[in-house]
Amino acid sequence: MLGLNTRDFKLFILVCVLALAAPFLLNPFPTASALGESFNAGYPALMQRFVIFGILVIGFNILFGLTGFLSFGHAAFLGVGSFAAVWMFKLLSYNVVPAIILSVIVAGIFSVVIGYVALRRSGIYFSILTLAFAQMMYSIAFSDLAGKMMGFTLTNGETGLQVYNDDPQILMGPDSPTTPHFFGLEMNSQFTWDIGGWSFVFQNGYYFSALFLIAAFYLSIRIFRSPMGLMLRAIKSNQTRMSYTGINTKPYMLAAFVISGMYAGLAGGLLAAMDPLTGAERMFWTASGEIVVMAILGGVGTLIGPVLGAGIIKYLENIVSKINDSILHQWFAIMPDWLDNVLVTIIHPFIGKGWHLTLGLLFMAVVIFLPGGLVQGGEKIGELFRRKKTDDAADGAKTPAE
Amino acid sequence: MGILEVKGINKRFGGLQALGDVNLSVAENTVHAIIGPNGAGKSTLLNVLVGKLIPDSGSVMFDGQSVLGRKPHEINQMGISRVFQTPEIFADLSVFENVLIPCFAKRDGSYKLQGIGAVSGHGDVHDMAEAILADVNMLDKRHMIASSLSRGDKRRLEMAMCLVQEPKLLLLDEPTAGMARADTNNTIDLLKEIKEKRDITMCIIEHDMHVVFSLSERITVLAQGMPLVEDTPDNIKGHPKVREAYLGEAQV
Amino acid sequence: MSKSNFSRRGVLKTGAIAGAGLALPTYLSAASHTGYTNAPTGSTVKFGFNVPQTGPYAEEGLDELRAQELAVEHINGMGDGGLLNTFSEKNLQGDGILGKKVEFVTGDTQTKSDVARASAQSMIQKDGCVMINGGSSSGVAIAVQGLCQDAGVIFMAGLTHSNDTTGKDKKANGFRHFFNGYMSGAALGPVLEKEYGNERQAYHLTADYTWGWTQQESIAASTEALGWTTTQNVLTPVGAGDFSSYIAPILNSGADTLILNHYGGDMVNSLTQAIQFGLKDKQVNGKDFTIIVPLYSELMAAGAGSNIQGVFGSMNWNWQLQDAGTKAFTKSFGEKYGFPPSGAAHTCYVQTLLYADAVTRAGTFNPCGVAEALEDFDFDGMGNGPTSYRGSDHQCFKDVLVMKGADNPTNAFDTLEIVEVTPRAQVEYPVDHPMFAGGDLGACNPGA
Amino acid sequence: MDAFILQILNGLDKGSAYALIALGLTLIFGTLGVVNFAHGALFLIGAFCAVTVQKILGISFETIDPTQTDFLGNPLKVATPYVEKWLGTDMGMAIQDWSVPLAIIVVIPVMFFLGWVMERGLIKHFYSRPHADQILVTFGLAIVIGEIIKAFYGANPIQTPAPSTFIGTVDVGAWLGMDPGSVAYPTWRLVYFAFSAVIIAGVFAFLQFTTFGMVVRAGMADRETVGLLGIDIDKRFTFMFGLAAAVAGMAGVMYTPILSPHYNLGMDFLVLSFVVVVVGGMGSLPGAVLAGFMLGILQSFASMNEVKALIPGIDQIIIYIVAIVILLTRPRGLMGRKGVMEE
Repeated sequence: MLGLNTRDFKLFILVCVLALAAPFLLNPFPTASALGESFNAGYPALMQRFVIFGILVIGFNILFGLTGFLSFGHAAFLGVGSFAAVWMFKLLSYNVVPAIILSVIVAGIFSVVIGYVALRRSGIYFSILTLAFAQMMYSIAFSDLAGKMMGFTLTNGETGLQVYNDDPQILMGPDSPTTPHFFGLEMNSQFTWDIGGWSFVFQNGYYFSALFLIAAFYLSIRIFRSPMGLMLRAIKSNQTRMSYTGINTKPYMLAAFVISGMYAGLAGGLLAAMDPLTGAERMFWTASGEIVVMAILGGVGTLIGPVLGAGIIKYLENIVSKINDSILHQWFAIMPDWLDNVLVTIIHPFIGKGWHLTLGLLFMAVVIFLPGGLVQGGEKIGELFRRKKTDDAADGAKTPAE
Repeated sequence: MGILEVKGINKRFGGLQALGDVNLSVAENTVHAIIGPNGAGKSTLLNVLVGKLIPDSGSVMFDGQSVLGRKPHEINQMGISRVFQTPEIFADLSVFENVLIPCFAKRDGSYKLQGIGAVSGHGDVHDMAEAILADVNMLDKRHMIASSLSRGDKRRLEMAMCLVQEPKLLLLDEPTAGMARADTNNTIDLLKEIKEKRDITMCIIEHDMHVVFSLSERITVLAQGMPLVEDTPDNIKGHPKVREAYLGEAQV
Repeated sequence: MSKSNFSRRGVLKTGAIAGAGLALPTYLSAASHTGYTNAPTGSTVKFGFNVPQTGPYAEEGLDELRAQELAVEHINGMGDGGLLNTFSEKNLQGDGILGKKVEFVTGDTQTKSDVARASAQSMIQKDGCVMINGGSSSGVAIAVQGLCQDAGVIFMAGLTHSNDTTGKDKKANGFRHFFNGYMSGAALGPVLEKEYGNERQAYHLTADYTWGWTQQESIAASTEALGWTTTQNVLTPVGAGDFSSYIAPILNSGADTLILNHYGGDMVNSLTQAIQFGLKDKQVNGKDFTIIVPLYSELMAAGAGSNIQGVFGSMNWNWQLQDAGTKAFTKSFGEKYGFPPSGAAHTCYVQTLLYADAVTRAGTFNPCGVAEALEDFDFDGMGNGPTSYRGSDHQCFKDVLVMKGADNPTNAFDTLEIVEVTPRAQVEYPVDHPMFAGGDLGACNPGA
Repeated sequence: MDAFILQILNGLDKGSAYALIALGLTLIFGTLGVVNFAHGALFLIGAFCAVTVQKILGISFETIDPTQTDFLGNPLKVATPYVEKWLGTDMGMAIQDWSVPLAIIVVIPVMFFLGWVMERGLIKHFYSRPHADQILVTFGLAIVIGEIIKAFYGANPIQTPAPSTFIGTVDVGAWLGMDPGSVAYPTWRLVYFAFSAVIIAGVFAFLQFTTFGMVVRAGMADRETVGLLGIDIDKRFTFMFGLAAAVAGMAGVMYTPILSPHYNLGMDFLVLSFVVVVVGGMGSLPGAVLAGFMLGILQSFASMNEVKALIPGIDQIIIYIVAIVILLTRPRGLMGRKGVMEE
């Protein structure tokens, strides 16, 4: 169906369901309960980030997962995408369509140039080249060096670029919305459904991004299964044989790099469309590192892994970092005082301001024990169950990594 | 005029003369062996032929066109395929996918950024790949991951990947290195079969004289980067210079 | 390792508040037609304390958090009441705000705009906060201020010193209690003139981002007005670590004064390194070489150690002031945490109280009502002397402190000494001052 | 002229810091074939060894002085370090003053031990894994180490001054026969430079002239062959890891008076040290040293006002420009070997 085989189709449907039903799935606990206050993640801003970073990492996975080329500067494309989108808001109007189109195009142009140069080297030399380009772009944006050279504000430095009331906005009519919108459909307007102790929020912006995620995911399956996907995996497997098979690997690599850069640009454009402000820090090397971490955590080279990885990191960043000691004390309030204090003391370093520690440990554990990421972990658990059920160990050949 | 004409090739690595004034002419549709003791420059010569190394001087003409200065993939597209000493295959991919790639290369040239159509949508390529797998009796292993194949099967897979491109010239770098006698004989049979079935020129580098004499129609002997003799197998067998070069190396 | 010594009583109280929250869900969204975002319907109201808990300003952020927790305690009637006792307005009775107990959520900005906005969004969308308070960088403050404007909640800016926050990036829903670069310049000017005369050659090292630029502009303007010459302004990358290659050229540049427009770790490093290069012991143009750090903070002073001795700078507030408000706050904070509060802590504490007071005066949590109550609001007793929030740009006007690194500090907390309390009149500026030009406050946005 | 000499000095000084960090990194890569993203964290641990020594020497007991009051008006508690009580005030203060050099003695065994633990406990299991995995697991380790340090010492930079003997400047200009005072350079930075030079020379001499070093070098070139000779190369490589950790740690200790250490220091140096190593050529010791000095000097010159006037902001991006240019013109860095880290 849709040109996918059954297995891929199932996966695609799963992602569609996850994306569309996220407001329910991410709000499992009643809103006002202690668990709900701590662990519910179904509010628009975070759901948007889940899908937008999902798109970003899906794109990154097309490069790293298929070809094995580890780009340490991918956040730069996210950044230029955002800057392009905000400039569209400033110059034209708050309509997101030109903004997103331009962000993809600009990220594409940057990735053609950087990819063309960086792909002349491989291995760690490629990684360092991408890192160097990205850090350069970060510095230029952070101190607005390009703007200074040209005599106007291009990135607005560390403060970040945002829309001011006196910006041209030439397509802006008198009744045009003053927040990002899709032909009048405002991104930040929402509908809340209160039922029982739950309240579910359905926001235009989230669903707009979710549709992009679904499209991006579909496209990524098609690329994985296409002859080009095959070629890219072959490049990862054996470059020597590739060239002695008469195949010029450069165009394939560049195509993968540019596609993945454009995915990042799309993600950047969407970020700006959800929240019309952008800054240079989006391009800092640690942001690129975070993309790598997301991909690895979920499972590199798998289809669904990137979405999972992005979700987990964003969840940790936004949920675990907000848990503080008084919340812990509430949880353990039924326990004796001493036990309460002991437990809180033990957990304390890993929550709130210590969420980086949790992330670091989780990440190490995944790299050490599950090189295939959480997807591999899921497969292992799934296998265990299947064994128990059917006791049919002789499964024969495993299907190749997807 | 042979299909491959090598004239006056020189290659130095620092102070070492790896190839000195090498001439070689391989006639179309023959099997030509290049032999010589270790360090004779056989591998260097092969690397020059496939574009991995650029010689300091000399010319390499294939099918009337110069090979020099072209990238390996361009040389392959001219019709030269190479089999390596340790099989170079796509270890992470399935056997079938391994064969698909040269099929695409054959059909689409150096590169063609395909749309997002599924691989299975390309029926012609599919059939081509299935046919060659059937040819080398590996159809039943099509779903296996290449790295899990036996050494012999890896060799056959690599051979299949080269043959499916229907090269005019097949370069074989010690195709039986490290093989047991039985496997070696199988390989000889396989190569003979290939030769019988299609119009193909082969150029073999080989240590195993049993293989060389079973297959080749002409032999070039290299020693210390210089071409020593070129002749038919029968004449090479008793040649005193060859004996001298191989002293202690191998029984001739 | 921070210890967690939570008393049973405290837990029960919080538990009770949480229990009260259960009865009536406070989670409301913009679409609920209450007239404004997150209108509290239950017996509680939620504040969002958005401070850096990781990254370079984490310590500052944690101090802000302490102060904010203290403010909530005081508003809810726990503790000794702190500044509520000295505040010139007496609307807050220690029973919460408009009869609602105050709860709060905390978030980590990491001193990154994106993260700060994500955290603020979560506070607004998930936790239902009506007000966001805190922060430790101008870039972040401007980013979050814009967000709060769009979302329809009040933003109290925390530590932000850039002119832009209430200049070209000012927003109707945002207020700033902290002073700014212009005020630092205006306050330092006369003191510098008195100490160092009218003929100085000043060499600026400036952090290459928005805050650095505006502070440098402000300081250069005010020192040039004294007759000083600005010989050179060198922009340095943020987080450079080793500033030696920027400091070395100063030695023979003919300058006799170094002005470090750096903050946080950059300031600690550049000051330490400048002193290692022997700048302080130098004689140039027949004068002793001088270093000036226009913006001081306690944590920077602690990081720079003895290097700050004799170095002039400015501050928004310091615990060593002798007015009743300062004393009350220092006592209240000091007894709870065991050390005196930082200026950042004071700002965040005062902002929380001022917001609470504005709500009671307005009789509503509606940001438009609150903003109106805060605009052109005059008050006293909060440690800064008579203070006013200007309605036209939402900048707070009050006395500014000129500080000097103490020559003989007796303990870890009095490494800075107050040289002069610059009266408010001297640091005031018209709303259309060129350094603050280009912005548009806009109209207040209640959200829904 | 004096400005020029000052920038050369700065460049050498910066370069020696870069070279010293990069040296350990490339040593680990060259011997063990492991890309260690936690190397910056080793530098960080070293720096915090100095902080810890300073803290330990400052452990105090409190006496109440009723004549003074603290900020709350209560009687002041006066803290006196135990070393001052036990060894007398002068001696005690002198020891505290020398805490950074003392930390060097502490840091060597500590770092050797930590390096040994890290290699045996974690890195060992990653020899056969892809380089990407090595990068990732050590990156995770770097995060964890940084966070642990933050949990103990907070996020604020901690002042760790050099001994008072080394505070102040040396008149380098006078040595060169220029006007006195025209080129004054901080004493501690000269100490740091000399220290780096000694350590770098020591490592080279160790590898060049000892049997142990020869075996290691042989192992770097061809691990299997050396293994076949019946030499337990693994043990030696573990030792090399400890050595690299100790070098990083000593670099960290000596750097603390120049840069007040904070928990993120490791990450700040990580990118830079990788650029240095890659520009020098992965696994090449002389390459790392050469690249370190080259980048240090170039960065110093790029920071000069005259240069910045021509190209604003060049000082912020020079390192990356150099890295890109070098990698494009010399595919394997300045002195890299072929086939290393290119898969």
